[in-house]
Amino acid sequence: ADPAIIFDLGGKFDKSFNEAAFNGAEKWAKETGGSYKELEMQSEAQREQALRRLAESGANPVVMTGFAFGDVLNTVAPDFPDTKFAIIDMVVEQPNVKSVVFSEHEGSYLVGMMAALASKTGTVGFIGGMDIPLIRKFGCGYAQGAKAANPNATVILNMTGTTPAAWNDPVKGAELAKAQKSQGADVIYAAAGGTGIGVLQAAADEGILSIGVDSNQNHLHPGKVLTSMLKRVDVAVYEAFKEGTDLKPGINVLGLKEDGVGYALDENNAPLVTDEMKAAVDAAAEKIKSGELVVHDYMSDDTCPAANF
Amino acid sequence: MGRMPKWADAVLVPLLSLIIAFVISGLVILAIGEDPVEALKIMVTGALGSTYGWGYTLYYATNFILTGLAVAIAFHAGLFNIGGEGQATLGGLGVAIACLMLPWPHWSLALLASVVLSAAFGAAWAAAPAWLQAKRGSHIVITTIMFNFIAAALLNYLLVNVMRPRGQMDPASARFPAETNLPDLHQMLGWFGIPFAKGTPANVSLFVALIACVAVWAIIWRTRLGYEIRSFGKSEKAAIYAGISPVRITMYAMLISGALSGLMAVNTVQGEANRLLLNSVEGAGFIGIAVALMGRSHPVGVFFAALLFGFLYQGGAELALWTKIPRELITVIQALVILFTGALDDMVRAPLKRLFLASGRGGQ
Amino acid sequence: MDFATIIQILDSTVRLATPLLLACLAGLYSERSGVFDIGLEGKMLIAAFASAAAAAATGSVWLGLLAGIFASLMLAGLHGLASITFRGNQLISGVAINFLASGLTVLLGQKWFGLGGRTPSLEGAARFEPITLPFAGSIAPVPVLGPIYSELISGHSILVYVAIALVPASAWLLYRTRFGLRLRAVGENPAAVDTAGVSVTGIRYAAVAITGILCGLAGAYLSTALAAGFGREMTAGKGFIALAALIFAKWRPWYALAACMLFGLLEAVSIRYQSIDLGFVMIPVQFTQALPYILTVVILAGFIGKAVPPRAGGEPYVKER
Amino acid sequence: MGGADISGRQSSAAPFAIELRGISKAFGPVQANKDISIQVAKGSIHGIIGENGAGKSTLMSILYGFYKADAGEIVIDGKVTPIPDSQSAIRAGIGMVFQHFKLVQNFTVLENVILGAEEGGILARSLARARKVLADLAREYELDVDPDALIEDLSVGHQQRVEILKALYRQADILILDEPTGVLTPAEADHLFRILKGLRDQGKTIILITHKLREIMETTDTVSVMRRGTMVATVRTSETSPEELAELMVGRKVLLQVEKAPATPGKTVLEVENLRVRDTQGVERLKGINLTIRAGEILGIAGVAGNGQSELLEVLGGIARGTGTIRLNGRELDLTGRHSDGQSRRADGIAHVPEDRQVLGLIMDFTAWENVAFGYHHAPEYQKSALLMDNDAIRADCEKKMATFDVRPPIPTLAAKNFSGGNQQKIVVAREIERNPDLLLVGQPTRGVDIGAIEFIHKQIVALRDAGKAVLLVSVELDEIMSLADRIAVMFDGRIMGERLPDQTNERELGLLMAGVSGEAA
Ligand SMILES: Nc1ncnc2c1ncn2[C@@H]1O[C@H](COP(=O)(O)OP(=O)(O)OP(=O)(O)O)[C@@H](O)[C@H]1O
Ligand SMILES: Nc1ncnc2c1ncn2[C@@H]1O[C@H](COP(=O)(O)OP(=O)(O)OP(=O)(O)O)[C@@H](O)[C@H]1O
Ligand SMILES: [Mg+2]
Ligand SMILES: [Mg+2]
Repeated sequence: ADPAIIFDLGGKFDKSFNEAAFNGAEKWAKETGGSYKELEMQSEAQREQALRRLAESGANPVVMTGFAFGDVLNTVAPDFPDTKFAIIDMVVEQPNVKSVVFSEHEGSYLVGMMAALASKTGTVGFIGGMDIPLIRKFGCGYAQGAKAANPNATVILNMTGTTPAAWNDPVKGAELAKAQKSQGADVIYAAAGGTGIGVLQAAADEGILSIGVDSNQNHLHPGKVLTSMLKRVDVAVYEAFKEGTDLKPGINVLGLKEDGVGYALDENNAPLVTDEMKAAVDAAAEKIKSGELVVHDYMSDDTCPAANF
Repeated sequence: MGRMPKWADAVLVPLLSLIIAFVISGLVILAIGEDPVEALKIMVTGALGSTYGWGYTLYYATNFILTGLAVAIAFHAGLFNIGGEGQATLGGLGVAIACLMLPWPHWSLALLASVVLSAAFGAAWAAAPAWLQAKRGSHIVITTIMFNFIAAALLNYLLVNVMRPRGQMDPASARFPAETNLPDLHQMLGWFGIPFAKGTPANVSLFVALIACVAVWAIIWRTRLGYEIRSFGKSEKAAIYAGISPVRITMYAMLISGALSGLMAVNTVQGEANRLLLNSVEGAGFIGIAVALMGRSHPVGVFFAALLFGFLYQGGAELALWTKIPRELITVIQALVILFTGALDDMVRAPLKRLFLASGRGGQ
Repeated sequence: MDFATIIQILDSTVRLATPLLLACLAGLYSERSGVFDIGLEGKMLIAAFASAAAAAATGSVWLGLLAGIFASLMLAGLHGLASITFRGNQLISGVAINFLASGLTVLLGQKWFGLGGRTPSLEGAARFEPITLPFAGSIAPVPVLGPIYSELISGHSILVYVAIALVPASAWLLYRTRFGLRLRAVGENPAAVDTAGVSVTGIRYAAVAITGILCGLAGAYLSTALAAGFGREMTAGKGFIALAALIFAKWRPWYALAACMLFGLLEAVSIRYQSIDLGFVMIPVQFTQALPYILTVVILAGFIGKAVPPRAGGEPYVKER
Repeated sequence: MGGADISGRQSSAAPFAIELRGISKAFGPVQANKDISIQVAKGSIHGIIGENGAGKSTLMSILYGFYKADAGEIVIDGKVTPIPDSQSAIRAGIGMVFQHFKLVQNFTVLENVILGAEEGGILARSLARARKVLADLAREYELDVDPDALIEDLSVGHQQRVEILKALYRQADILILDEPTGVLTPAEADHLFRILKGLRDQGKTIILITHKLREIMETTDTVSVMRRGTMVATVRTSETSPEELAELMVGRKVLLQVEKAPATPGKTVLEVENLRVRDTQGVERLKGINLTIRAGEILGIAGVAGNGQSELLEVLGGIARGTGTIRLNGRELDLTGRHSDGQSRRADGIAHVPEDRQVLGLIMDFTAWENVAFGYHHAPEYQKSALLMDNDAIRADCEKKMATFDVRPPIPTLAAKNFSGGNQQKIVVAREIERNPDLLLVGQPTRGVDIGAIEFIHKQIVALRDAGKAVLLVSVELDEIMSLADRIAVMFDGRIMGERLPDQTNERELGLLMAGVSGEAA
């Protein structure tokens, strides 16, 4: 049976999360020559519909991106015991479901360090899409990293909006970036979907640095994006597709250790990342991998030691 | 007689307009390199070809009936309520409170409570713009738009900081107890031995919407309040002459309108999601404007317009599910349907009128 | 709040107010002629898309601008056709145009660029760059006036200056010219214009066309000056805010400037100050984000009297019923 | 048929200023004009009369290019001149003053005058020229208005002058006036006719539509009569009489004089003491009104429009608020509180035929039967239950009222806007009079209504009085007041200038009172 993937409401070309998933699926298709089925959500009520229809059509495994599927999957999965499901960003405890969650706080910690190290002003910024727990998790990790690299660092945390438009408002993203710059920030991390495009653009226009998210966004403005916090959704999807019907159920936490998150280094940002920075960040990464350093996960207790939400 | 018969105006004109809209939609599909006939087939079978499809079509239609009625009744009072989004958002809050507040023994009681609370919350959210319009002359179009944004912010705050169970990732409320889950059409029709697809979201709220249709019809055309609302909507000056208080009518019309918008949440929040999500309204408040306008603000018209939009929503979903056609095609089709049936209808009506007039003369 | 911060907030205000101002003036022409237009949002959106797409394809922002204006004009023409020629419901037509733009932009964008409705990022000549006014550099060190001139007044894209220049220009056109007289008359009492031997249809189409052009400017500004490319739904409700500003401004050009600046300022402030820590209580970000809207309502209720729209607004002109 | 060989003051050899040949026009199924032909001589005043809905306005709108005729041709000065739009009409030297003025309310007089006749793209020049021309015209024809005043601040009389000025500014040789005196005071009307005669004497041609036979007799040279879309006759004014014209118009004999028995007033029904009212701008419009009306009596309020009559009706009818005391049958009425609205007034036994039937008295989009319940929708006989109205009962009642009041067509489901002005008025009058109120307020009951309907409405008002009810009649038509009222009070500037008995006064005395010259001086 062909595998299938369902993208969340942002759409598969969101330049970050869903697009990473799409890239993973494409990579699998290219490598194996196989074909897969794909769907994009357009409304909340369709989640269940999409899941059921795909499962009924024989697709196996069915991969979905985004925590919002969790609830529905819980009710659908038992109805299709022979179908394997994989869900990204959420834990669903069912015998035929593989749950893939990322330790975004760890990746964000690393880019937070890098931001603080690259900053000349000692002020770094974070722009989230909407004030929801997942985004706070990003922001909290980032703030911890920045404070670790420079205890005196100031971290400005902003959210774009409260309506779904918040994920797709590059203009507001740009304006927020400019506002943060005027408050002294010279490195800004965007975790805001399509809004982030505007953040990166404004940072490039204003001559400050930005940090991309989910996919490697360094190429968007070569020499002006400090790095990107990689969340290997592509790998997760690729792996799930590759495992095929033999998909192993259970919870999969992908952190630094599992190479599930990380930071991007390529020819586009090589001139920006000094050896000292790289050394410091890599050292922290090692400590995290070894468990010597524990980055606080906002979602574990809804608090953040390094930032106020 | 050389006059266009009523049925032609009520049925023939919209039908022809609809056909034009679909033909142009077909051209758009051709233009993006897909097969329009195939697309139409998928839409029709997907939305109407099975009880499964109907289950979704009716689910969406339920939302649109309620928001359409909300806009319609405000229109009758000469008020343009663009605030359906916000009122439905607040209605969702009402539903969530109703369902989480008490351990309801049976869904019917829970339904009663959520109907009351969602309507009350929706009405409350409409009350402020209504009062400002009536007393301060603040333009209701602006204030209701503003209240949409404010509602979104309020809900965002409540879901993230107050109602979200600790440790849950979603900005959503806790799941409602199973006792509050509303029976869907599969269950309900099952009681009468009628088979209906399982797992579709259409639920008992559909009947709430139908009752609302009848109630709105009765209010507008059979009660004194409705008479006063219509009078006020046609002429404020004349209404005052007749002793109808503008403040009172503005308030009542908007309260009813807000309550109807709020009721929509029973369908989405309690009937479908079983918890309060950040964006459960999903633009239905705006679709309600189109539905009301297309339905000429008459409950029967609203019902059919809502059904049409339900069909477009579900058919479009199927299209996106099974073809490479982007989901935005549906938005374009909706736009064309609204345009041709709602704004360009005279393009069809005028020649038709002439035709009838000519045939009437010829026949004499 | 120090002086530099004030300048920065005002600078942000100007940027944020510009698309509102262009759209608001756009709406002003149409509505002054008696054609209500809730399709400003859609026209802006399609212009934003067309100008970004054309700029990406040709590398010239000016061609992009033309394309944006053209696309917006097409929708304006459609609105004119529905509400002037076919005497349709202007609200419905506006709603339909918003839907149409929202769907078409993504549909075409996906077909052409395959980026999910987004256009490629624009660079260099495909974007409007900020203009540095003469002496901006040399005046900058002068206290107070220096920053005001070099940071606040200088350094915006050409469209910002165009938008601001359009305010006096519109006021002049509206109140000092024959066209303006007829335009205002047709929105108040089309029968008066008709019986004076002037074509109501002609004037209304002209007004609607101006609306199209200005919405084109607004959209182009969004995607080629403020941002560097189009993203789906990138107007994010600005058309509706512009409409609110128009009502706020009582359909007058100078008031429109003030109203749009006010909305821009409210947004700039809410962007600048997100969560406010009052020590004993933390004002949540959602509150500051809702603040511009709350303040709008408060101002509307408290300070602005009843806004009387053009008397013939919203009604198609029919002489034979 | 029309088109008789009549040529007014000029010899029949000269070309006619206007000749219409075989004009037809249908609005959907309504045939408003059927094969109409008339000829109007240059330099004459030509009257057109006819019942409501006879097609007069339609015909003139065609001549002015506002409507397009289905068939027929227009000949101006002997040349066939197609007039597809108003622009062509203006070019052909035609000017029209519509029944409902075509003025932009929030523009100045100057702006209204130059609209459509501007010179060049910039206004300043046109305005300067117009100012000069207006000054000249004002001198020449006694047509002075403040060129910088806003139209909405002008009285209707002045607004009409603006309309005439508009036409003259465009150098019209032919001037059409559609019911110009419907809203004018007698003095204003006299003034208008002086102007019209002056214009005629300068060689201009004037077409005058009116329902008032007196005006026809006094002003016109020739007169055409229309009935149901056709032209039934054209006669020389000097060779006809009002009675003949009335009969031509309606197709039967019409009583032009009100027949009524002497009043037998009973106990006092309405007492008004020191009544004061301010408008929304805070200007005092009623400055201490005192009056009483007794049962079986009609009190007529005469006065130039805008001297507080409207406010008086509004306050009594529960539309406006005021201070002072109003007692109805000895009981004091609420003037400011919850019981000062129209509903309470109706419950108290006051019925109100408002001055403006189209704006206040009717909902034009409602059907006739819905309008029959308007204001009385709380009446017990219209209710089916505590919640629901009894629409069948209202419809039945409507049919009954339409029959008694001879409303045509007697179709309860027809929208109010589709009735002619006279029949609209009958619906309002039927609704209010049939309530059998203790006090009936009537404002301008016959404005724009044809003589057949006037006769009928007057009869109804007198009948109500004879049934022992009190009537407050406000009218700017002195004729109407003189013939209907049992007592006349004249209002000026928010005050009652004096009271007279109709048989002990005359138009001159009343006219002086109306102009604010107090009783003693007069
Ligand atoms: N715009 C219109 N659409 C449809 N029917 C119309 C229109 N104008 C007039 N009519 C109808 O045409 C007929 C003639 O109307 P018109 O206004 O010419 O009458 P009129 O003689 O001027 O009456 P009045 O004395 O009341 O002014 C009437 O039956 C009227 O209802
Ligand atoms: N059959 C019809 N269909 C649509 N509209 C109509 C019809 N008949 C009349 N009307 C409208 O109703 C109006 C009233 O008709 P009519 O011209 O007879 O009265 P009127 O004389 O203009 O009123 P007034 O008494 O104020 O002078 C007309 O101006 C016309 O616009
Ligand atoms: Mg007439
Ligand atoms: Mg008339």
